[in-house]
Amino acid sequence: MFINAAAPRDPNLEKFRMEVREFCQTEIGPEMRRILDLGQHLPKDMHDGWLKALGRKGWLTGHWAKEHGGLGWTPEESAIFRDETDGAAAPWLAPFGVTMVGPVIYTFGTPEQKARHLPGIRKNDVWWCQGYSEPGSGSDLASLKTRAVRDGDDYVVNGQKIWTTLAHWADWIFCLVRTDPDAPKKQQGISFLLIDMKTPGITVRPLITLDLGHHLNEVFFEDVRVPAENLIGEENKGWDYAKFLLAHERVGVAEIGKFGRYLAQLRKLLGETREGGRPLSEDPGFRRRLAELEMNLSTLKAMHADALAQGTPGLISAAALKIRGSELQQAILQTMTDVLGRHGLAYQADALMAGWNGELVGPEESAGILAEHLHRRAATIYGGSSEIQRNIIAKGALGL
Amino acid sequence: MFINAAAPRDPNLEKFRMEVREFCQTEIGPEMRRILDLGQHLPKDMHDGWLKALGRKGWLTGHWAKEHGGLGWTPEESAIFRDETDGAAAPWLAPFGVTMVGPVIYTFGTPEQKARHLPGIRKNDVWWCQGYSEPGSGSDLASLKTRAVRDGDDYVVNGQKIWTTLAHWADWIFCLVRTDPDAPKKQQGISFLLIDMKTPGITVRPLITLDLGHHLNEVFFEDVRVPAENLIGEENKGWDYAKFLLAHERVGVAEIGKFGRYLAQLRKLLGETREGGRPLSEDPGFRRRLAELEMNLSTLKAMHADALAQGTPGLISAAALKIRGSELQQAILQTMTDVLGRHGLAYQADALMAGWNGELVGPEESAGILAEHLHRRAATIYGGSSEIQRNIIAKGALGL
Amino acid sequence: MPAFSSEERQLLHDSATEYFADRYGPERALALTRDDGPDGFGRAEWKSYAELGWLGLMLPEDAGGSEGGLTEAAILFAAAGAELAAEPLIPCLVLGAGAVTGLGTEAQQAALEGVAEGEKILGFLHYEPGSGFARDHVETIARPTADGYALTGDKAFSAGAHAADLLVVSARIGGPDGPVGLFLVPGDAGGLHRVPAPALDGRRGAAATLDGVAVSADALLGGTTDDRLAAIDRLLDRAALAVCADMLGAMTKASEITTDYLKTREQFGQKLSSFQVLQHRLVDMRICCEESRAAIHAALTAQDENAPDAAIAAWRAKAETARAARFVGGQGVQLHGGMGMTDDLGIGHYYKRLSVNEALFGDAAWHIDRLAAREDARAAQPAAPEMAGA
Amino acid sequence: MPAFSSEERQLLHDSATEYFADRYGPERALALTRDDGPDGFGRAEWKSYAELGWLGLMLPEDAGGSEGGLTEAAILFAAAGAELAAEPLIPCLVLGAGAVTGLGTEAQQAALEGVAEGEKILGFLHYEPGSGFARDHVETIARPTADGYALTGDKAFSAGAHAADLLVVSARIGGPDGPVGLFLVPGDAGGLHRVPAPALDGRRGAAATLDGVAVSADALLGGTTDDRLAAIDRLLDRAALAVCADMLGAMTKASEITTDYLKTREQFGQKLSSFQVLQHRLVDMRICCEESRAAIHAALTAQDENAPDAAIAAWRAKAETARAARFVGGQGVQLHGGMGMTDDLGIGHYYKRLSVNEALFGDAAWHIDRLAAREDARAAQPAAPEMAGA
Repeated sequence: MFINAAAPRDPNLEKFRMEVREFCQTEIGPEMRRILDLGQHLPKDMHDGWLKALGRKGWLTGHWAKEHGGLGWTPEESAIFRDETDGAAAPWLAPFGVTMVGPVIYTFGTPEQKARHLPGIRKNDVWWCQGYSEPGSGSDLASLKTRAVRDGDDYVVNGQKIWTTLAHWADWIFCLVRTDPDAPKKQQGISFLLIDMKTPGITVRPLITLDLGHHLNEVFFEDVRVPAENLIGEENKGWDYAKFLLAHERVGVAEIGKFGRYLAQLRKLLGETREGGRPLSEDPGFRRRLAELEMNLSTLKAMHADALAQGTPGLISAAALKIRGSELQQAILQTMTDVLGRHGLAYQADALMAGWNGELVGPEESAGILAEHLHRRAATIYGGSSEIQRNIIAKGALGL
Repeated sequence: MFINAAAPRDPNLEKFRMEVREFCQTEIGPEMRRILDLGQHLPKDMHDGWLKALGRKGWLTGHWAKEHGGLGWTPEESAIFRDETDGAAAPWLAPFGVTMVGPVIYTFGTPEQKARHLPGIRKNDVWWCQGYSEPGSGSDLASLKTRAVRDGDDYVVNGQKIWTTLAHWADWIFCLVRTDPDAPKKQQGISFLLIDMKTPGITVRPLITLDLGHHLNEVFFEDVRVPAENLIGEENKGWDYAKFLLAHERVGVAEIGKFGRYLAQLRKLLGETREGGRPLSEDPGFRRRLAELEMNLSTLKAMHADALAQGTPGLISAAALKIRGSELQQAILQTMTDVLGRHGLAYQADALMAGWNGELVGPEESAGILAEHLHRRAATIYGGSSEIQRNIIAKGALGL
Repeated sequence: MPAFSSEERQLLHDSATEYFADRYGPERALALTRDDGPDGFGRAEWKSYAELGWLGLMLPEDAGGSEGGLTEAAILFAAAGAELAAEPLIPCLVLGAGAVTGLGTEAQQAALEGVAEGEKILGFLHYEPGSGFARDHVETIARPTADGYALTGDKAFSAGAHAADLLVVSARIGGPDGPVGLFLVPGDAGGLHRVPAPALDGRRGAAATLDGVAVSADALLGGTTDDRLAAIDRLLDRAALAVCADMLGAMTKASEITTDYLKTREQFGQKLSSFQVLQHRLVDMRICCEESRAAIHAALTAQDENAPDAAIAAWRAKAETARAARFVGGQGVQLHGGMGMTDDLGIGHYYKRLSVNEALFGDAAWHIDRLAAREDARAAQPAAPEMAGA
Repeated sequence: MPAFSSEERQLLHDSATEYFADRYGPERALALTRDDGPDGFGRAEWKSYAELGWLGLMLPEDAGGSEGGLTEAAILFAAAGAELAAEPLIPCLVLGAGAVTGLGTEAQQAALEGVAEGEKILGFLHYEPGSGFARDHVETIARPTADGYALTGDKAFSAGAHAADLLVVSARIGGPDGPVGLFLVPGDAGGLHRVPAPALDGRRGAAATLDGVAVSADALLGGTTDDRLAAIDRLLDRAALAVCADMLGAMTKASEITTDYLKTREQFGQKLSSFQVLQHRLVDMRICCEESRAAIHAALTAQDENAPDAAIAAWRAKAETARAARFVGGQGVQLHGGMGMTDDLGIGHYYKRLSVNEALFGDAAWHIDRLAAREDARAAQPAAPEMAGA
């Protein structure tokens, strides 16, 4: 259909929205609030405290079915939860446990695996990270080389992962490893392993990014012995589980709830930055850009709502949301950077350490905004680059 | 070098510029002036009269070497001539004789061919058209199928050409034809033939374009007998001559001199069109667009001047000029169209006939501008599309 | 509460799509718009629309209508746009009939008689040579006379106005500073001079000169001397949104045509559709359609629910859709290569349709300026509450 | 008449390119900018520049210079930008020394002593926290005292200011409505408080507070109380153009690095450079470089010939180059994929250099606004003469 039929609105959802909003306001104390507002690096204990608070409410895994210990949220409820927590600039809902490995475990895991791992994910007692990418693989994930060789009751793992977000905090990692190097297709012969990060032979090396922050890591495996009971599903079928999981990631990546917050921050910055003595919020060019960014966000939200209304979003919707969402994210951050250009683009990365009290140059939000700008240059790269997304639509939806 | 060394300026050139400018002002009478200003279709006799006037001055082929009857202009002089005639919106300098087949004939032709054809080109006594493209060939020119079979002293030509500009006015056509269908590469086995349009078996069919104008044609050849003396150079070597000629076309296509005139027209239109009772020339958005278009034009001119200063422009320069020139041309015409949107975009194609005196809706230049807009959608397609130009740079200059 | 259920909307979409796909398309559009007659569209088609109940979609029950919302009408317009239908559906149904339905007294509702049946076509004359896209600039004067008004002024080119039996015309009541009213003016009124012309895409319309056109007192819609600028603004927002639906149909179709063309056309021994650059271009065209679809859907819902942000949603939809249309139309021609430049192929006609639609009732830049002007108002407010509410 | 012949320019380019390619590059830049010391650039490098005659390129002969134009300096800046040189060449040579050369009395030219030899670094403090990119907004006051002036006010972050031995500082003479003058202020003057910080790309600078900084009467450049806003505007235009040269070097190099990377990196069993979409992206990066090169060349020539449109040419060059830089820098990172995000690879440092350069002395949008403001003036004139002259 050219024109969508309108989805009816559920008034109960507004109540839930208010509940989440209030929770965010109450649970994020002033100290954490200030760190978040400045875009500083949040210490692990604070981040953990927040996630555990969500875990106690059951909200961390609200989108899980009740049989797995979730609350069985509808897609709309999940969206509201994301929207509100993002909009409150709440700490990042690290997806590795709750939307990645958790669903894989409850879908494909053994009863023992479920019993062992799901409670820790629901309560955030265990931090997870994702071991997919490798130095040579880039967008071609299936070309991964990390080897796992069966030896008695163990797999012996050798190889290297890269771009491993939060590996330096993680207790466990879920990995794609090659168990059959002779399989006829590279997508075959891959297995899905859960690995305790404390296992001997694992080395985590920080990977510093453009913003000079430490979010990512390289993870090296040298004769790491992993009990075979940590294999998910069948050996050599790991690619199927990975595909299941990638589909999950693609919709989540848009982070739309954050964008409204960015725009509020931009508006504030425009009001507080002067050009020729007048606030930039009076500048016609910036007003027009702000109006366009708001328009783009409103369209993105409409696309998102329409995609949710479809149940499982189609291939085009998911890819289009990823492409446009990441573009918009970068456009807003670029606009903020253009405002900060008025202050000479000083970048005091030290100011991102909570409690820093050096002498500031420019607005106090500068460092946080510029760090986010640099960090989100990756938004059009990670989770399937914009180019890969277009390939996906071309092949999958247009039959090219 | 990152920064070009400045080319010295020749003060004599300004004298020549003034001479051309004055000539245009004198020779273009009020009746022709009005037709040109309105963008109406110029009748053939007027067009011919102008070209003959240039021919008498020797200017039509001023860029030819003196040995071929030209004036031996430098590239700078040629550019000034183009610039001034384009800037005066003088009638189109149809390139088919003077910059296409003429140079091919004086470079590769026999003494008899030169004696027979060059004078008519220099004086515009003979109108030429170009028979290259075919219905199935598109950007892949070398895939042409029109056959020429040697039969005694003649070639017998069968096939079809398309996009043949001015074929309905032309006395002669120069054609690429396939003389050896069994050649190992499609670029081989092609020959370059000169054909008298009055030869029996030739049919010209108008090809109406989006602007509803008749500029283009299809030309059908049915057992057309062409004397073998009209073959240029060697049989089966036509592709070499075509490549020689294509290099010529690519630089000429930018028509930069015209763009300044467009911008003056846009400025006039903005001054005369009101929104909310105020002239659009006061609108900040249009002022900014105008400033950007002028900036782009100034950059394009600088690129052009730098390319000329190099002597033969490099591959990148030529392709970049074509890409950016055609983009800018479309951008200016689109901006004018956006102004005309204020008048409801009425399009009275009949008003393009010189002498039309129906009742006008909207500004009198509307039809001319909109026709040009539609017509120049082809600017990014003809002479090697923007996509093809990028392929050329990728392969030829970046080694990809 | 929509008058139509989702299922009814689906049925409407299906029947409209089927009708236009079977009985319309670029060739039919060309035949109609280039016809020497005065209409430039299909009277027979118009009759069919009536028979199918489409002309009454948004009309009140009393006028033989089914009281649908703009969403229902948009479903029809999108299907019509997809096949380049040349009939003046939007000027008649959204503007002309919309004005009467919304502002007319009970007695004036009689003007709607015959619309649903296809016997009467309404038109709308508001923009003027000096107005540009501005909606509050009216120089036409309605001078009070003994038994009504005499209208004098110039109206700019307006799609469908050439064929309207009854025109809704804006004019300032009394003099240059008077309130703006909307008047019912018969197409054959004395002193009304229409100059018909085709638009860039061939659809016809007319500019008009009114030279003391006499109308009776009850020709003034609503029968009062209230200023109608706000109502006109709302009507034009609805018309702009209706045009978005037409564009959505046209650009979706243009994308499909182009995709299909590249799948069949070969160059350098390969299908054009195998070139990655062209594939991604097609993808971007498709994404543009999806974005527009979402923005239009949101704006239609806001309109039909009478939401407080309905106007802003319409502006955004028009700006997004007009931009998308520029890209899709332009690339449609570009990817067809030389063939795209010919009058014979459909794609060029989609390009022209989209170009006209872009401009109708305000283009993208103009709508963004409106949104930015709203920023002006917000900029005056302190930023902090925004933060908290975001 | 340029002081340097084309051959001399070529030699300058060759030696500068060779120097920076051999002895600089991202790694060296990183080592210098992240050094714990107060400089964040290379004192040894600065000494080499002096030895190679580069610091005196634009200086008068009396100051040991070779009296070259901005074009010669730009050749140097481009080579320096290509290898991410961290030294404050532009603030020192174009702004600091440029101000003294252009405005200083014969006696004040003594301030240039030691610059060519690399013994003295000049800085420039003009922008303020309330000025943004506007060049005429000065709140700093130079209050006349018995034997000179006392300067009080805040200056915004300025590249190179942290290490300047002598600063050229703008202030209003007498009071808030006084004319703007430029003052020579020693880096160690009492009451001058500098807050050093790195810019986004690591190059350092400082914001400053002046709290009654006492200078003698002859610290006022030119020794008069003339308003220097126009002169400052010209200086900043030249600095903006100098930054364009730096950007041109950096973006040309960023394009090359990216092209080379795609030629080696494989994915899906193919070299990345074989994907048409990526090929065209590289081509567009290259075209951006060519466009900038042409615009910069035209502006430099206009500057060195003192052409009437020299200012406009500089604005255009900055706007075009800043836009090009945004595209080239952004795509450079994008095409490197995840690798482009790492601090280890060079491309990210080019991205950051280009981002800072974009903003320096006014970004693209700000310069286009200046050009549009010029349109305002033109719009007031009748259009017809334009037509004839076009």
